[in-house]
Amino acid sequence: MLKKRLIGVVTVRQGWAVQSFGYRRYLPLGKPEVVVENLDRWGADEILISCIDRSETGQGPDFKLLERIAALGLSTPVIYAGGVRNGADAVQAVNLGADRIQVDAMLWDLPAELELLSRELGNQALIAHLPVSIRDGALYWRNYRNGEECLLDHAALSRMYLEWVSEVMLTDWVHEGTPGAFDEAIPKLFPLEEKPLLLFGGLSASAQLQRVLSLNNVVAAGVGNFLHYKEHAIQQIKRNLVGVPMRAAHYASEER
Amino acid sequence: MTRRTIGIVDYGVGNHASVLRAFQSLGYRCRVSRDPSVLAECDVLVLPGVGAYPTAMSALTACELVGFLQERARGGQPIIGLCLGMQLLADVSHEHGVTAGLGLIPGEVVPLTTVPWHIGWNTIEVVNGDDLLAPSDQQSVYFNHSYVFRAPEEYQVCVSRLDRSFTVGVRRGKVVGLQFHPEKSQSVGRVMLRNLVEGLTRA
Amino acid sequence: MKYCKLCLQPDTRPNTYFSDDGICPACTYFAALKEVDWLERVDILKDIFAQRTRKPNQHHDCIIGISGGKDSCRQALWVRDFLGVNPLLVCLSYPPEQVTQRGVDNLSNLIELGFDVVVSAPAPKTWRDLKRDGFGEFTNSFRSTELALFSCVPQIALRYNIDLILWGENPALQLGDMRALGRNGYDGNNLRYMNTLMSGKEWMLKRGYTERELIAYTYPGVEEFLEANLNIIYLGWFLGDWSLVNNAMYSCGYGLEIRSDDVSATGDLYGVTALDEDFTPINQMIKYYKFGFGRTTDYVNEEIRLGRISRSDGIELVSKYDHCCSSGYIKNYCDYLGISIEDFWKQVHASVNRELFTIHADGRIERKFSIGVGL
Amino acid sequence: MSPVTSNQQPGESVACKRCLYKTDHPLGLILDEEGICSGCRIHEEKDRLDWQARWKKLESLVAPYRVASGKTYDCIVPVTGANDSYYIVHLVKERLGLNPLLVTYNKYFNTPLGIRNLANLRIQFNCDILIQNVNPSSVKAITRTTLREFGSIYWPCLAGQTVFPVQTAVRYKIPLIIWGAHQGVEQVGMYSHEHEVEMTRRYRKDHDLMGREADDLLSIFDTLSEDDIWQYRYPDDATLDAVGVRGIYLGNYVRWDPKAQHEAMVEKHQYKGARFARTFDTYDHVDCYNFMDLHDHLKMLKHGYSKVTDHACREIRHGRLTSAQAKSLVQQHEHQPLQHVDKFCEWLGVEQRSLEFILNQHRNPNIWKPMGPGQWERTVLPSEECCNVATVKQEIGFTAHANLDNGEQDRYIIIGKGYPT
Repeated sequence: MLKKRLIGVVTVRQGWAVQSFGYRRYLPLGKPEVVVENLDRWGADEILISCIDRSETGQGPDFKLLERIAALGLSTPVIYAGGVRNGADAVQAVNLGADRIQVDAMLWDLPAELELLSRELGNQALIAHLPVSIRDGALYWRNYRNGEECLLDHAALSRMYLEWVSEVMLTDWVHEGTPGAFDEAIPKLFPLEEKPLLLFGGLSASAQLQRVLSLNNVVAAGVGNFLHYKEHAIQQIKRNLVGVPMRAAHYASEER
Repeated sequence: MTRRTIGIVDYGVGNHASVLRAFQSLGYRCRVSRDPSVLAECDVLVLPGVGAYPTAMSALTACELVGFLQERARGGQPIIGLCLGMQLLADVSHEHGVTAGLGLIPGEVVPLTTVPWHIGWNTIEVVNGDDLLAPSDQQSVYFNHSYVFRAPEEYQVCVSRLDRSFTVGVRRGKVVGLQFHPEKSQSVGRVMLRNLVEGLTRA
Repeated sequence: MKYCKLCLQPDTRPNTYFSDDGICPACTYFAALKEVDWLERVDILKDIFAQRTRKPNQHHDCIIGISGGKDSCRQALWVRDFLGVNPLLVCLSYPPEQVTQRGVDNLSNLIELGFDVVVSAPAPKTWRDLKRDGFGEFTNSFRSTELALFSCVPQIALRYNIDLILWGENPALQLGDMRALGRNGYDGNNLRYMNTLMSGKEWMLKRGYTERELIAYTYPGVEEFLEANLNIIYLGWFLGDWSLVNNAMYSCGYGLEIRSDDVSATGDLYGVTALDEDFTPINQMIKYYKFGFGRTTDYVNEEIRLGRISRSDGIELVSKYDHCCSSGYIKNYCDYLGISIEDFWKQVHASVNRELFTIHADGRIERKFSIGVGL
Repeated sequence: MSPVTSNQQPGESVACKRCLYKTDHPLGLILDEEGICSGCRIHEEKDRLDWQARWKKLESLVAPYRVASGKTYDCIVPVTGANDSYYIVHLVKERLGLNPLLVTYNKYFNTPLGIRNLANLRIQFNCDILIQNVNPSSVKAITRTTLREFGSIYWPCLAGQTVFPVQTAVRYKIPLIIWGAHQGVEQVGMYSHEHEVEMTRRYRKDHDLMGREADDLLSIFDTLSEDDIWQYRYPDDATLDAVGVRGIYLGNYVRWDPKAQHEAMVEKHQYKGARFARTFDTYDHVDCYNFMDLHDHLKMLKHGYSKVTDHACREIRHGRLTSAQAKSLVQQHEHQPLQHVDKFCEWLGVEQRSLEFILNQHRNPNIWKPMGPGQWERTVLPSEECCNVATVKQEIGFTAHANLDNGEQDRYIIIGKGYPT
């Protein structure tokens, strides 16, 4: 049967893999390709490489990083996010080894482009990313570049051409980096019931992950900072995720 | 020790990088090419593929590879189609209108019925007792597609299941098609690719 | 007390049984060596290694227990450069207070000859306390340290997942400790029954040491050996020219540094044994007062068997040096154990074999037996 | 914590306003909006966290690892003849009451003082120790490759000392490894103390080993073989999981202050420090002829700063140096001439000018401008500082008790006696 997915999220800033806290404070981690290679060995179901400063600086996707990662010959599906402005960017990122593309800034700047991306890559390859927070019981969508927020109702959603994407990632940006702080009301408040959701931001403990992954419209959960505090962090989470259909923890044994 | 050579068909669409690295990490010599003479010398041909069916078929035609691939298949050359590459083996596809495929394995490509796409890790069940895929029965592999290859029962080698089962693996002689991404299915995928190449190239 | 007819080995060594015609086991063994087809024996060893397959990510083919002295240097070089296998050398090193500069230099020399070496060194204070208690109880401060020495190699072999240990000489054959005799000449698995190991660590536990202090003094059980299919093989059985002097000559050619004192200080004829510490002369002297033979006898016996000196010349050397041990070494030994010279001699006198020696009022110990003749 | 960070362009290196580090620090450094770096911010936790409570946490963490039967050791403690080893064993044995197996990887660049300190450590704390000596031909073969490929003479030392304890944990089935402070936390505030980060293979490859594990050194163009590097391979995940290996850092549970700790160990357990030409710190690296010499020079070539800057930043953060005093100490020490290159050349079997040729291929172009054959100049010259270095050193009070050669012959020691003194 189809499994729920545990995604290893690698936040990249100025070429460095970093820990991110509430979209505003960062701590240095290391080289993205070494972090990604490690998540591949740990058996993450997918790896999301999220370059958070590409759109702000208008540099487009970090193709060099994708090339360095492809050269590692890893065999875990990779989602690339960061600076994808148009169809050409998306196709080139896929050619360089990304399996799926996630967009955020494009939803504000050029949402119609999603139709072209879908025609090129198929909407199963596309994910929309919405940083959200809850105020007075409602979801607010944040433009991380300028801090602007708008109510995430059907009107706002209709302007995003989400019919061309297969999945939506909701990030509880306020609680990002705070262990166990993800606001579990977020997936329940999202207006499009049947859109498969990926959740991120403050998800750390297995019990909490188990609860959100048991919601039927939630297909994946992303973990970022908390994967870097212990060895075999992915496997430890999987081991404790009882009752969730997920690939079992895998401990590689290199028979040389 | 002569290492097997894998010819990855380059028709300008799809993720060569990952497929190339996967076979290289298994120790195989690889060629990424659209030149029939180069591809003809390879032990196994691989059709990668991410993206839209019509774009892929027009690219194959433009590179004059359609006839070449059909002739090689008739001649018994092992061919492995991955994801979109599998669908290209079919007679026809209904993605974005109707497009003729390579016709190497009977069947047509149609959209998934009950759900719009099949994304993520799912178990496969090997059917018709296929010897090469048997060791991978009941293992989880990575899917990322919204169309499916509906093939006659005798050409199905493995199926997967959402609310009901559908074909995710076809084979006719030495031509094999897999709907999922073994190059992105970690150790399970590596074992499967090795079994396929070794099995298909055994005399 | 009787002497072997051929050499100067008295029958007082534990677990030693002379033949009916009065020949010691070592001479009997040595005599039998003449007919040995050494090439055939080496082939046995080559086959043993040929059948071995390396475990994944394990590039060592066997373990050799070493101290950095004459035997280890020779064995390591022969195993690597003649047999062409890659040994891991394992060394139990004395604590900083006891090891000599020569000892650490010889170990460094062995490493520089290109060997992988794991050095295990037990906790210095526990080591010294056990030596003091061993001296107090058995007039033998080496009982604990020998147990650590013999335990260290199989302990590491089991943990490093290497199932073949190469050891120097078979104490049963070359030194006559019969109970260590294995199934065939080179099988070492009965090593555990050797006199030194028989006492185990029970006496230490009885004196109040706890298990956690005695990890380094725990010889692995038979079950551990069997479960890991761990085997011990004596290289001495394969090396036809194995001898104290020969091994020293091989190793000196590769940089071995030998003792700078002379036989009158240690009873060590050529100064090629006990290179890594200076308490052995004391232990050999005490062995002489307990069993009537010391370090000089060991040398002389070999020289006699090899026909390099006559039995009568041997008698002169033994009577002149077998009891020798410089007062300076005794002083260092007492300082190390934290006992006075008087306590030292009181303890030694209590262990002197009164059948073999008389102790005069002034403390002088005089031999009752005559070397080579006995009582 | 203060709000969003300042927005400097990638590649351009900006200095922290409090300490001397810049954003091109090899471990990564991030400045906040007030221009204060992540290292200084995390250091503030040392004066904010409740260290009594954190010590209790440590006690409960190690409790399940105590071996009641005493049949094996409670934990593994990596040690050397310097680098906080005394204080670590003091905490593990004297304060936590654990029965550790000490382990050390022989770096072969040992000073007599380092040999003495390690021998004295074993006596003072009465611990068993296991010492790994990899055959020197493999070590030199690796050193030639790492020196050529990425300008490091220290890769084997770093790889050996970070993997031998883990291999020993697996072989001896002793799951708990106890390290001192986490270098990433101490230097650049990579983690908060409250993250209680543990040992990972990823951190080792990424930072300790400059992105290259043992197998990454092999190439079909080089003669380095698997037989040379296999002893530096990390145990695989299945083995680590089967034994339950886990490495913790005391620095997450104890307010880490190397200078104070060393002074306590000098007083209580006769640790000995020594003077260095290239730093004012007399404690951290007395066990190695190269760390504060040729290795430090390479650090300057590749990263544009040397170890004295690490020591200076540490002392600024502990409030024992002002920024100006720190800068003047750095300027006085960082370009002092090397004193032990001849030993390294003899050890590796290379000529000095030939070695310099290799080193110069690894100068960081962002930092060193070629001025002609064999001449380079730093692109960014630090501003001149005017503090009186002598008085500063007098005040901060790092003491030395012996020379590196400890009165013996001045040479690398492979295995030493180290007693008495």
